[in-house]
Amino acid sequence: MTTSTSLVYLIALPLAGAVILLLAGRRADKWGHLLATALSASSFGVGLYQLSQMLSRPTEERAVTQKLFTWISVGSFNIDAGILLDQLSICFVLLITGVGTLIHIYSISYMSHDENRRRFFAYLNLFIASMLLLVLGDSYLNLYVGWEGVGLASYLLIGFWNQKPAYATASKKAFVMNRIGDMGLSFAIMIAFATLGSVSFSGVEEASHTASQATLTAIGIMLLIAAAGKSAQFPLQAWLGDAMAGPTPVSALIHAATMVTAGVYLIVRSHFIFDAAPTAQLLVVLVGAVTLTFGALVGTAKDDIKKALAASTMSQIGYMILAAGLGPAGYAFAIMHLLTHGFFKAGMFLGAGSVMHGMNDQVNMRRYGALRKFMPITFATFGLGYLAIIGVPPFAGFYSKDAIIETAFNAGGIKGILLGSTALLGAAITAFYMTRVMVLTFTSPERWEKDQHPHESPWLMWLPMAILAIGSVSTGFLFTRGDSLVHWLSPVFGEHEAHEEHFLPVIVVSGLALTAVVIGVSIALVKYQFSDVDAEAPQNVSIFTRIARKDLLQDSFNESVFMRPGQALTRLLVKTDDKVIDGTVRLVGTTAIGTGSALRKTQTGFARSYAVLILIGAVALIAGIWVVTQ
Amino acid sequence: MSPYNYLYVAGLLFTIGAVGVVVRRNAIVVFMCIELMLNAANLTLVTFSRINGTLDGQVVAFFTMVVAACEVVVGLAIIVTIYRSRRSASIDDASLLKR
Amino acid sequence: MNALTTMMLLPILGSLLVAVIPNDQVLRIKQAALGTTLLVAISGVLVWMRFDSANTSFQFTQSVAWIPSFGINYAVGVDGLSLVLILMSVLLAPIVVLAGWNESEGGRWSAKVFYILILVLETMMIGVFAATDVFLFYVIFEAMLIPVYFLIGGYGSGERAAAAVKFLLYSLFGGLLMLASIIGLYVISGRNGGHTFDITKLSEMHNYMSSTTQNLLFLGFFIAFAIKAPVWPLHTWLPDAAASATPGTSVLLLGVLDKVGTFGMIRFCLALFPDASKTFTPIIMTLAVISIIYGAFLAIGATDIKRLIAYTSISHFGFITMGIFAMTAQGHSGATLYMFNHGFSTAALFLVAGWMSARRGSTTIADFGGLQRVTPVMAWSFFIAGMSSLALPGLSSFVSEFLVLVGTFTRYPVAAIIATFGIVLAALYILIPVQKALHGPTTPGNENLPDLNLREKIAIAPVIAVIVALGFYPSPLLNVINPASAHVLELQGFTDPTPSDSAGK
Amino acid sequence: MLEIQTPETIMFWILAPVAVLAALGMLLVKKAVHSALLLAWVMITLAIFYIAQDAVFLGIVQIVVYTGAVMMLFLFILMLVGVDASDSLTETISGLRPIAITAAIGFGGIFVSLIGRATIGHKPYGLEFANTNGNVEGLAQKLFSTYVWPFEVISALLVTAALGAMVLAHHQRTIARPSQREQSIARFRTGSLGGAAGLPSPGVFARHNAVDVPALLPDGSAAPTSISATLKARGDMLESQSFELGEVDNTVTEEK
Repeated sequence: MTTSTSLVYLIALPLAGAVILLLAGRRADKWGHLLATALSASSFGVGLYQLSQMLSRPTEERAVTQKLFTWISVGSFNIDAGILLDQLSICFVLLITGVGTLIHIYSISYMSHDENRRRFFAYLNLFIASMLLLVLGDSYLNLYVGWEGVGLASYLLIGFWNQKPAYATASKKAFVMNRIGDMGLSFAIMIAFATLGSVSFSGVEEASHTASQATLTAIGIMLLIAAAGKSAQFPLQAWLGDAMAGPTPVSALIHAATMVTAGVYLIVRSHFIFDAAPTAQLLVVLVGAVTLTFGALVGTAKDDIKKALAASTMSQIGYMILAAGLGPAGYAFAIMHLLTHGFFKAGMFLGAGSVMHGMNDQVNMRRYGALRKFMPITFATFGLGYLAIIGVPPFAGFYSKDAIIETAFNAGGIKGILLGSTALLGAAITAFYMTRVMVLTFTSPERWEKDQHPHESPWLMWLPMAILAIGSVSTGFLFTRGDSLVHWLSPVFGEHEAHEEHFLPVIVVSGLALTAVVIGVSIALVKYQFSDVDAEAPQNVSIFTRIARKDLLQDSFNESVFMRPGQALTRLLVKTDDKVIDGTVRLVGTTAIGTGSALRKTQTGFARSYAVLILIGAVALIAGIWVVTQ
Repeated sequence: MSPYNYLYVAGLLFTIGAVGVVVRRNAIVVFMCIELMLNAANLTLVTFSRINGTLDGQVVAFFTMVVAACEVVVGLAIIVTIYRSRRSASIDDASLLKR
Repeated sequence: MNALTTMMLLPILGSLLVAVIPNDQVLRIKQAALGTTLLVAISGVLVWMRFDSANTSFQFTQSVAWIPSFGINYAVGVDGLSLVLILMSVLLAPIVVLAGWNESEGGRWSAKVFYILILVLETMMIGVFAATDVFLFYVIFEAMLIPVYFLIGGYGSGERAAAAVKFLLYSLFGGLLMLASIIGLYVISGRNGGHTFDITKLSEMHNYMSSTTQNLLFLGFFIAFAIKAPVWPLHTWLPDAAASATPGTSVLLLGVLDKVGTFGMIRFCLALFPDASKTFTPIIMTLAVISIIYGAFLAIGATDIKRLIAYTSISHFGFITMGIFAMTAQGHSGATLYMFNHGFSTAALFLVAGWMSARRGSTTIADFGGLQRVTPVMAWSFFIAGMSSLALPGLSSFVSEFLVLVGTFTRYPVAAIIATFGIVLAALYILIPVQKALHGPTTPGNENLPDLNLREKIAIAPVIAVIVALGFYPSPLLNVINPASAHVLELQGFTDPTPSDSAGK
Repeated sequence: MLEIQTPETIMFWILAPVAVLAALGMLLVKKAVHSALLLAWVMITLAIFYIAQDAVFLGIVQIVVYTGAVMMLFLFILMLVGVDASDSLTETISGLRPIAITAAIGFGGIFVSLIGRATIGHKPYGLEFANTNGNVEGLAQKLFSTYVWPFEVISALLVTAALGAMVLAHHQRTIARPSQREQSIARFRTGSLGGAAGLPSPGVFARHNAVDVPALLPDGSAAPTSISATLKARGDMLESQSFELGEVDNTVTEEK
């Protein structure tokens, strides 16, 4: 394995930025955002340099490692602070630093009126550093550090405007639900160490060849829980919608492009476990399929543009998880969809931010309309992202999503048909709700208040959007040309025999997918473009719409099943502690005092009553003698 | 008749004295009851001296008398002191031990 | 002169110095106390640097006959375990003095008495960890109660007298049981090779005991330490004491004194009664797991910031106890490191909570709100301390907590799994007060609270620095701890379970 | 071997019940002075018992010390405290008396039955041998040889007790004793001429000492016959209304 000494800069640069900005305080207000952006960009530069180095080496020597120091070493539990940069990581590194830098640039303008902009950039840098640590760690424990680090950054950024109690609650909710996922990761690491004796990727991979099915299934399920927590997959999806409380660039970077895809990374990275544990793999597929439908359904009912996009993110990650669960055939497509999604979803979120910027932070799409005229650049970039996500050829989403649908059909048997159909249905719903977003925002008649003056955003904001739009257009084509990404990643996953027999011919699948898209788009156009839309959400809607608006009752479920019983248990325990446990302790005290005051009553102070006691004592004494001498 | 009969008398006198100590409130009467008990004890000593044929019992009885005399002197002095300050010879009035 | 004895003498000399300074020169008194504790801290670091971590026997030993007719010696010495705890104690002491610069005000007695008590306590903190004579340990163990009793009862707030008495009675009860066990050990040692209180010699006595004897003697020690630690259900003194004491006292109480309990479990329960330890392990593991979950739930339900921190400590002590009785290298080293880290993260939490309540005049969480906007540095300090308490990776507690969990899992998977749920509860019990006190709109009464002043910043900075530094690079401590805990396990006859599914099978 | 002669038996059976009855009476009579007299009788009885049991010396000492000295002391103190005050025999501490009597009966019962069961291991010897040189000589032999040390200690105790009693009974004056002149001035200062004449002698109802003031009847009214006929005839009789009990200032000034 090749070693390098410069990998650490990838993480160290943004981390230094975060530390400097946080420690410098108000002194850094003037230049903090510039420093942060520069550091993020330089990290991207290091990434590009590493890519070029990697390309210059033969395929089997492309992975690089760097051991910084021994982190934890106790008995047989030895963890180095080590960095592993291979073909999989470099994709993420470039996505994170690239999109991250663009979003830094965007935020310079977007956050310019916020007095705490420096703090915001510090958090962004902290996030970039943590995310890089996540994808660059060479063991599950190193990954875990980044894993919780991004959770922290996400918490800080969702709660950036925590003076609003609802936002503070949203950030807490995100952190706690992420922690449930983290618990899964902890379990996975513990099981791996107890059964396989190692927690590094290479060590686990090596041991997994001889490990028992049960062990690997257990680890796989735990990793899936971790992935579900971080990637907002069913059943730990509830936090993502509320996470939109954060500033929009955060939603674009963390809750669309990078952090939420960490679950996909984890599953793909642990391919050696899932490959050998079909049960776990099946669960992955199921979670992916359920979530992609779930997210899509929620997306159809949301009027908040960011929440609609968040639901869409959930759904798209569902696709990725689905692909990741399909085994060697799907890993590369999962990553491909992840990358293309990173571009078009980030672009669309930035577009949403731009719209909000022009509309005085209005997020309700029913109060938008006809913004095409006022924000042409936003419209264009958002539109390109839109075309990409619904899968119109030759935009990026078409390639990546089609590949997933195809792989799903190819999974074989009933499973394949079911998964393929679900994916197709998801594509149709995606087309519907994305068209709805598009139409409501840009093309339908205007429904905003007269005092609003929609305007295009400054160039610092639209430039990143434009770059991302280019990515949305081109990446799909680039990645699939000659299966470049698949080949690039193949050393990581190992060569696998290509599926020669297709369940359906590729062209048929594409045709089906396009048909689904057309159906979805048409329904949406009929419903929103060619008929009037109320500025207020109509209340006399079907029960299904109402349930969808409530995120398919996810919060009610969590509240009634976990939160309220938990609160009741807490109250019960607090009472128990006071009344029962401390009560027992106090009882000892009160018994002592009570006994004392009861005995004190015999001490009347009357000499005669003492005399009686002496007399009784004497009686007892001679009675004793009487008995003994009997 | 056996000399043990003296012991029975002594036992009865002692018991009567003990009851007197408890039931009477006049400190002087209480003191008299104590004297009665001491005398009962002396009677047993003298009787046992006779039964055992040695004079040691009588010597001890003699000592008891001396001690009893001392006790009476001091005790009555205390009663006088209490009476002087409280105008009462009832021992129930001197119940300050309680506090 | 022996390094440890010197370290123990220094605070005594310091307290004499404080004693001769006139009562009205309060600043001089404080400076003298701070100077002494700093000096001790420096000597502690020097001892740490000169410590030979490869050597598993006691180092810096000194033994002077004290009561020869009973075989009692003044005997001190350190191994990796006690060194780490002494280091923690002496590092925390100057921070406590500096952070609680004004804590002695509002007390029943003068500032002079306060600092004399603190300095005397420091001597005892060093002595209790350094003692290698069981009797000496016992004497210091009990004597420590006295300064703490007066610190709580004399300088605390609220129901300070009641809390101090509760603390004292609980501890004395445990101490009594331990004394009985110590006498039992002494008698047994007399029958087998001569009366002694030497820990090394006593650790061979278990060969001569029946299992019943061993179990009973073990229980005497364990209950004493379980009260100190505190393990559920012997914990109720802690919230009262911590809520009533001054923040500095609370730091010493939770950070150092309670560690005597977990330290004693390793040093005495395990080393002296290996068979009994094994017998009782299932029960103790259960209690530890209950402590973890129970403490966490009570922390979630707490409305008083100081009580909340006390309850989180109960949860953390559950982790430490679990790690100790897991009998694996990871569990042991993790537990020892946990003791150190807990000292610092609780110190940070308590000090900041103390400053918060001193500024606001209330310890009720609901009285705060939006502090992040008013007092950013204070809020950040609290936040980082809280993150350390919930074991965020990258901060010191994570390393130890994860080691404990991993170490426990290899031998007792069920306990580890239940305990891991504690990390979700930890997120709740930290984030709820963070949300209520630091986030949200600034509530009336908080608008003009001053942020940390320079002195307070200087006090909190090293604590946070240690928390962060050890999170990324715990090796300096682990290198010291590992041989010691391996030595204990070796004496116990335990080897780590081999990976059940490893390639080598 | 002890042979008890008939006279002793007769003496015993007469005196023992009388002693027990006297002791019981001491318990039950209301007046302390009666108790004291009954106790004196019990003690004399015991002295006779001693002498009957060949303890001549003790018998004499019993009479001299107890009946002579101790009982006199009691009577002195009774005089001091109030000789004719009679005690109320109702119990004030509830439940005390039943408990005390039950305990005492139990005590006496077990005690007597214990004596009944007791065995000394030999027949009673009698003191003929011990008293060969005379009872007093025999006692002296013991007292100044075997028991000399207790004897000395006891003597020390006796001296200490005597001193202690003196200390206790000694009343320290806190103010100088008022002279007769001062007392007289104080009487006039009270503002009442009636008071100035001094207090009436004991046992008299009169509130005034002057001859021209009528004495008061038990109902508080004036008794005209108490005035000399001469004074009455001269008309020197004071109006007695102001001395009737209802009118009189009856606060008692305590003599210090």
